[in-house]
Amino acid sequence: METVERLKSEFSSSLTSLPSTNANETLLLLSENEALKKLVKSISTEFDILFTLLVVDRPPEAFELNYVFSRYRDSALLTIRVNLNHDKPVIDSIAKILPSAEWEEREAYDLFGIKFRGHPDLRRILLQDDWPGRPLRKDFVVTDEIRNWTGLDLKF
Amino acid sequence: MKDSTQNKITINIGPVHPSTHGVLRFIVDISEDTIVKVDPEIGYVHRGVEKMAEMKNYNSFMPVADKLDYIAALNWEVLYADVIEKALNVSITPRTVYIRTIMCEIQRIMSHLLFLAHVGEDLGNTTLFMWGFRERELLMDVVEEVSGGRLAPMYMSIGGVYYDLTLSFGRRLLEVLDTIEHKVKNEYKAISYQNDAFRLRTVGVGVMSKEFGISHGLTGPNIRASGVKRDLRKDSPYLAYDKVDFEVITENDGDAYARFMVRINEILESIKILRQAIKEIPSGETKVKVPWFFKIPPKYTFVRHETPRGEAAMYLVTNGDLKPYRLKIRAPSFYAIQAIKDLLVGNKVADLVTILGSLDPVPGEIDR
Amino acid sequence: MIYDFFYNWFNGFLSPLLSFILGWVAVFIIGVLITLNIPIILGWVDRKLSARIQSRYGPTYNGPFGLLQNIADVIKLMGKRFITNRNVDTLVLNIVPVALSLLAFIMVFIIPWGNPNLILVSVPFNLLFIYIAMALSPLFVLLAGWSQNNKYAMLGGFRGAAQITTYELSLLLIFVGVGMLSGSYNITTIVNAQSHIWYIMYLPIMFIVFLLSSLAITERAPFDLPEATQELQAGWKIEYPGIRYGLFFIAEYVRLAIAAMLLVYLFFGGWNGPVLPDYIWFWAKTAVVTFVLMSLRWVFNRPRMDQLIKIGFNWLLPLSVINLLIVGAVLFY
Amino acid sequence: MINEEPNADEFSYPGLGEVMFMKAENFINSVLSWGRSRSLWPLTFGTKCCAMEMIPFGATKVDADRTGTLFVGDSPRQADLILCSGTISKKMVRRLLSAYEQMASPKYVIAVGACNISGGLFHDSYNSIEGIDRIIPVDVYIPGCPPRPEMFMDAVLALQKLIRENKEQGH
Repeated sequence: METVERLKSEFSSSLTSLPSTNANETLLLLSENEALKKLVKSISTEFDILFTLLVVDRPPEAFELNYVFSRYRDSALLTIRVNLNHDKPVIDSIAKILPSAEWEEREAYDLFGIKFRGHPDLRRILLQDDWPGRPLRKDFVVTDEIRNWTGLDLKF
Repeated sequence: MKDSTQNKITINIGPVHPSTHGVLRFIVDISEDTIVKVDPEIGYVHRGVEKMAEMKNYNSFMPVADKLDYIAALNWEVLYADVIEKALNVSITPRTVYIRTIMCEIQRIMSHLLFLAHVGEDLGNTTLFMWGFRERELLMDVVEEVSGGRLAPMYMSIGGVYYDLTLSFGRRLLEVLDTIEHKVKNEYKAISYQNDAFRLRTVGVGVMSKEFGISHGLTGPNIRASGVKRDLRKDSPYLAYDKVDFEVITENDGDAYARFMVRINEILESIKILRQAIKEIPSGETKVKVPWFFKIPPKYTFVRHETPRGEAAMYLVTNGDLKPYRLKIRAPSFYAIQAIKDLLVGNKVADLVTILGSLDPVPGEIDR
Repeated sequence: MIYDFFYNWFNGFLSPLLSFILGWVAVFIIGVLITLNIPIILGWVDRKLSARIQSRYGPTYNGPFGLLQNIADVIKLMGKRFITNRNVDTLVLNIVPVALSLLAFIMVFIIPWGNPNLILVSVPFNLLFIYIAMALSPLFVLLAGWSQNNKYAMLGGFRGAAQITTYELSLLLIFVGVGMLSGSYNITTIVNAQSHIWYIMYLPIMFIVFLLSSLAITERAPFDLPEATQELQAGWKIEYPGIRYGLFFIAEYVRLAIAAMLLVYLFFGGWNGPVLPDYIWFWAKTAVVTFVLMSLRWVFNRPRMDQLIKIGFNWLLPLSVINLLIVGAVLFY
Repeated sequence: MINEEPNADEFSYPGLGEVMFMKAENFINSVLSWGRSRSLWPLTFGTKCCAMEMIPFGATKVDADRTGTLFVGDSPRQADLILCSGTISKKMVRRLLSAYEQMASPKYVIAVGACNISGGLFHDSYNSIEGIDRIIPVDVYIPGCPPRPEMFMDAVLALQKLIRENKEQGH
């Protein structure tokens, strides 16, 4: 695809192509996290929708963020993969560029604890504010204590 | 001019409210009956489905996938089965392909009928509500005849379907489709889309431009109502959609009425697909042997389908174990509710229910 | 007049003062019985009718054809615990349902029931009294909305007051038009004036206006915006549990019945009609009108608040004025 | 003597007035429980799949209105019965509790569906409550995942029977 060629020439040092197992998908690994915002800005004219944001927790090395972009013209997919430091998962927010990313990033913050710099409204989205822990992390084990916790102070 | 924020009232709608289509919550700031700010809050039926997928083996997750979107359960079953089959490199038999297509389309009609019913209820027209459910029951019976279940049928298995179609299925389905086509074209017309009181409430309400819909990631009937000709069944055909003849329904206005009309016409289009599929269904096996416990080698598998609410996708990450390493579920309603906070501003507070209903969200798949 | 009948009957064997008191007591008891029975009967009809339109059965388990259903509802509502929120104006909160059903009671008192003699207490200008009883209700709706300390209730109260006030204006103009034609504000005179030609021939537009206005004033769907379930839960009734909630049904259904009867009296010639006796004519007409008023609820969805007010002020009010002017001009020449 | 006379200090036969009072009380109680049982207005606390079967329960085919179960759809204040269905998540618990507390006594609870009774399919989830009877008292349980609309009817009739026989006083 010409977009991929253009991106590769633009971000030559930090962008590498990976083989993808899915049809129509182009998989690119971005090694320089700071360049994400610029990259998204440059592809947002071509790929107009952030289809989904897949976060994979791979302890102890990294959080693997897969930004899956799609477009309405055809069924082409473009996946940008970014690896984050597991101890300090911080990355730039792209919610200002693509409004559809806003809640996906809030969800990643809620369930994984990944912080997005410059996000307009970074709060928990699915769980309540006093919920203990980040449930989708691999080190989070569903114990009886968690299952019995109601967040209420009930006395019978 | 007076500052409009001075006489601002904050009202809380939901999570238990008759018109929120489940348990959504909106914290709405209104000023003189006009909405100035909306803060949707979701997560009231968050069950941690993605974590549960990591705790169960592949087959045991099927009933959970069934209950993600309880209005279009069969579509999600097909999607999940498809993801696992893609990852396993299992190809299903031609008869299964057709059975799944038929089931997906039946579910689409059921889902859209429920949508019509709910819009009727939101606008205070209880009769449309009851009628929508009356016609939905007919299809429920057909599904029940094949699968034994009504709402959450658990009909798809990995590698096929659990039971073959019954002998009377085709005849019975065609009868039901005739009834529904007649009712949608006549009775529903009188009470909803040709009714002046109905048009008064929906035409020009919640207008969503093409650009707005695209940038907010809306898919399915919601974006088709804004004039974007985008349907995964046509664009990247899966199942038997490349073998049947149908059209992608679009409307240009992008208001609540257009979204309603897209669904009405999609019901008729689905009836067309079903009639063809019933005629062309091949005979043969309905199952491919897949063991109950199996391992999938490390890979990323991405599959997306067109559910009644839009483009749903599952991203499966495996690591050679009996369980998925990570399963990401992309729910189309999630994006619709995300868009609503910009869409509602400037509308009247009474239009909140109209716009929300016309986007057809399901909390089950939003919260997962 | 039923009061006169009782007075004369008691006066036959009792002193005038005692028969005066007993006459009023008897009339009062009859009025209360009628007021309480209207919601029970009309509520049953409403539920059955809605069920048949929606291809259901409606109540069947309680009594024959579910006739005892609403009695069960009333018993249940009376047996509920009397709870009141903190931070509400308790006095106002409790006065409103009583006051609204009292207004309904007054209307029952002064309207003729299908015959000029079948009237509990005859009042010279009973049409105007009925108008006043209807016109007072937005005050109580507003009070109810304000007293509950609830935002839904307050919005519902504002909506209710605005809606009823808007449509009362057209209603008043209709009454004036009818009064001009017949030369009286007494329902008996109005009906007798229609013995040759019904007023719907003179006031066709006003009939439509009255139909819509009466729906709006009775706050029934499609004009049930103050209590729109899907928007405001129960609107200004939201914090009323138990029998206080039941009292609102009295107000609602009595006003519906009065509206249907007024439609018959003002536009369809009341008890006038050939061959058959007058009470058959009257009740047949009332049944048809009630049926129409009720079934409108199940066919149309509700408009928005601004649209409702717009309909009232931009269409119904000017149309009423035009019709009134035409009538005035015709009568003048 | 085998049958000893009861001591007058400890026991006395009720007087006529007392008997009349007790009879009247019984009569009023039976009328009240008849009314209560035949007019159960539910608060539809539906969160998930079961809610989608709760609506057909009120719609054309099963028609809850036959038994007087009128879906007024109003606020909890006017409801007598919570039809609590679906998974109750940890975020939802306090809403359930406050909805329950807003209802006027006597009030009844029907727990609908496996998730609601015991956690069901989602019992090992980190965010669901394993049974609402940990939070509020439940009168009738409807099993199933999801239950059929006819089962809702059965449950309402069972609750009506319990109320009429004074086995269930409400809360």
